[in-house]
Amino acid sequence: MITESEIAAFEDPAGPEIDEDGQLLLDLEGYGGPIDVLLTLAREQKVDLTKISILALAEQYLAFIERARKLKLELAADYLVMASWLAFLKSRLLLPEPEDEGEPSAAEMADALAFQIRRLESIRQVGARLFAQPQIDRDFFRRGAPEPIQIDRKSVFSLGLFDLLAAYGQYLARQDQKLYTIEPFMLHSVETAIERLSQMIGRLPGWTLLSQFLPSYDPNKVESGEQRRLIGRSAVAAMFGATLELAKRGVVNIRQDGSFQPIYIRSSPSNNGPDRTGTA
Amino acid sequence: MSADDFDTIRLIEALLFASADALPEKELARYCPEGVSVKDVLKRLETDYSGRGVNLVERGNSWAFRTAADLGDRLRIEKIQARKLSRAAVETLAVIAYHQPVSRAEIETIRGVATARGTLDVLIEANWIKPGRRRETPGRPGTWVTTEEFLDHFGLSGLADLPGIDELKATGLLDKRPAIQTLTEPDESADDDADTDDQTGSLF
Amino acid sequence: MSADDFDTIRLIEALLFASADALPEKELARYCPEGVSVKDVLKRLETDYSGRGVNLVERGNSWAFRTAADLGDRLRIEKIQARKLSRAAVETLAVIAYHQPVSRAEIETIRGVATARGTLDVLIEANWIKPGRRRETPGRPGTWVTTEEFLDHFGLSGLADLPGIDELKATGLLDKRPAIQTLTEPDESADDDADTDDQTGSLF
Repeated sequence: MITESEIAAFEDPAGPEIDEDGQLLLDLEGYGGPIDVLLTLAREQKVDLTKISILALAEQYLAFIERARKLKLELAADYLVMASWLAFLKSRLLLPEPEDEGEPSAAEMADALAFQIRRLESIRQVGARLFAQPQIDRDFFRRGAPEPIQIDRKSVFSLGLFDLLAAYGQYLARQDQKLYTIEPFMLHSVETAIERLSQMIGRLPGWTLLSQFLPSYDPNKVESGEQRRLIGRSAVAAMFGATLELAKRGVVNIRQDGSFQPIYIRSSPSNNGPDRTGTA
Repeated sequence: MSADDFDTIRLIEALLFASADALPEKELARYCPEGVSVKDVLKRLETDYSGRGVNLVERGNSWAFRTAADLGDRLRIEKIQARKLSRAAVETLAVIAYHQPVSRAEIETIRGVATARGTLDVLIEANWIKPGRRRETPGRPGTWVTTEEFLDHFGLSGLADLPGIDELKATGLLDKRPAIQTLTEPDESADDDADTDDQTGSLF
Repeated sequence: MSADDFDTIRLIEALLFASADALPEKELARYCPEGVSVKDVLKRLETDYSGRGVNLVERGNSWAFRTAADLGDRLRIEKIQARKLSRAAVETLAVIAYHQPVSRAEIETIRGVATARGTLDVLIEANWIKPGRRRETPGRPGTWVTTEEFLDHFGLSGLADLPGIDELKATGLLDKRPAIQTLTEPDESADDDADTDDQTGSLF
């Protein structure tokens, strides 16, 4: 059988610990999940693991989670799921069993949990026993001076499965990166707006709404609503920029009758600059 | 024992002695002439070397000469400092060794925790585990099994030689299904391949 | 021969077996307890192994086990050079393994780089790939598939045992990317492929 010292040697020094008050130390990093916490608590019951009191265990676990919450420790979802499951199990264990044969009874659920804990415990123990076995290159040895003999091995290439899988993994990872290219977006520029405005302005008499100069929307080009909105906004911004630029050059006059009111422009009657500019 | 037989014994002895790695029985069989059984040759060598400082040992279906384990402490030979494995890696290796073939979902059911990235990596890199057959169940999940290097590393002649495996079998703890199923249904899979449900993620 | 003597014989036998070099007699003498002569131990071992497939030989006051010289031819001693495969060859093999049957042109499309002369040759030489069926498409291109030896070498019982993409991710093998990738920087990992950016057609 396995000895306590073997278990202790196997267990990481950073593993679960019990403090002097018999309370589980709240070092969550040290635990390998909620079943591990339960196993540690069950060991504390100092009974044969086949005789664990699941009810007592559920209460201890819930108290453990409560303390963690009070200390505002961040608990992984697993721990909280186990807590609510145990709370549910506890209430069912305390209440008389309803006569429903469809699903497992509370006692069966408790047994299942006890089995789960014992199974993990058994894995812990055999893991320790495995590493207590004599190990190669430490306790026993292979031939130190192997002689170069060809034993009809078909390949002499040194390539392990790990290398092969890693190569494919790297290739796939590279493929992933290629998917992250950003496509150029169709947006209007001030330059094209200036060109458009310059061409149109001479042909229109008097004050004209700025929005009339906006390029019409081409339904063949654009797919999503989001893109359409962005393109619309870029067209307005570009046209406004173009208007200011042409006003500066004295080509157009701008008029706005108040904040947030429509903006009008017209071809400048003279090249002496605008006769009236609105607030922008 | 004919002279012919002894000649084959010498040849196989030399082959095994020359190699640092275990050699598959079927590879060695190719050196046996018609009428000589490789099993007999290996049995004979095993007996010849039993009790000596060097023993012939079985590793799965492969064979190798290794120094006797009881001499370990007294051999002043450069020993390789084994890399310390994390608790999670030791536990995962134990689950794979004792429950194999085992899917990742089953490993997680047994350990009650998701397998952290890199845990399996470490075991693959150590050459201790490899992919086994896929399950012929929905989703065709892949499984993990241990390698011959694993047996050689821990000085095991086969999986039946795993310490404590008989006790686990006897107490029903080798059942890798979610716990709630183990209560109500007989374990038809025994310790072999199973058609366990791989959509776990529930606690049991 | 006392039990003590035999214990020393076993110890020295194990040392000679596990040592990478021939061991000087005076070093071996240090393992002999009071009253046991190293010469006697070595003589005894020499006798035990005489006529066997492995012999204890003396080389200028040093001792070592060597396979019997008369078996030399039959052990077909050749210098085995463990050759390392190039990155391109490993990746090509992985692509063939996962995408087979796959034509050369398809391999190039998948890897995004021309297959260098010799890359496939190396894989054929290793006996890991072989020609598959021709495609019934224009040009009837030949395809490549993996061999039985490929499965054998990697310890797989079938192609279906190769871990899937999700499983590779789970083991962490896919997680080789740097944590932050700057959008504007060229893809540095693709140092050996050049003409892969043609799918980003500009709109203007």
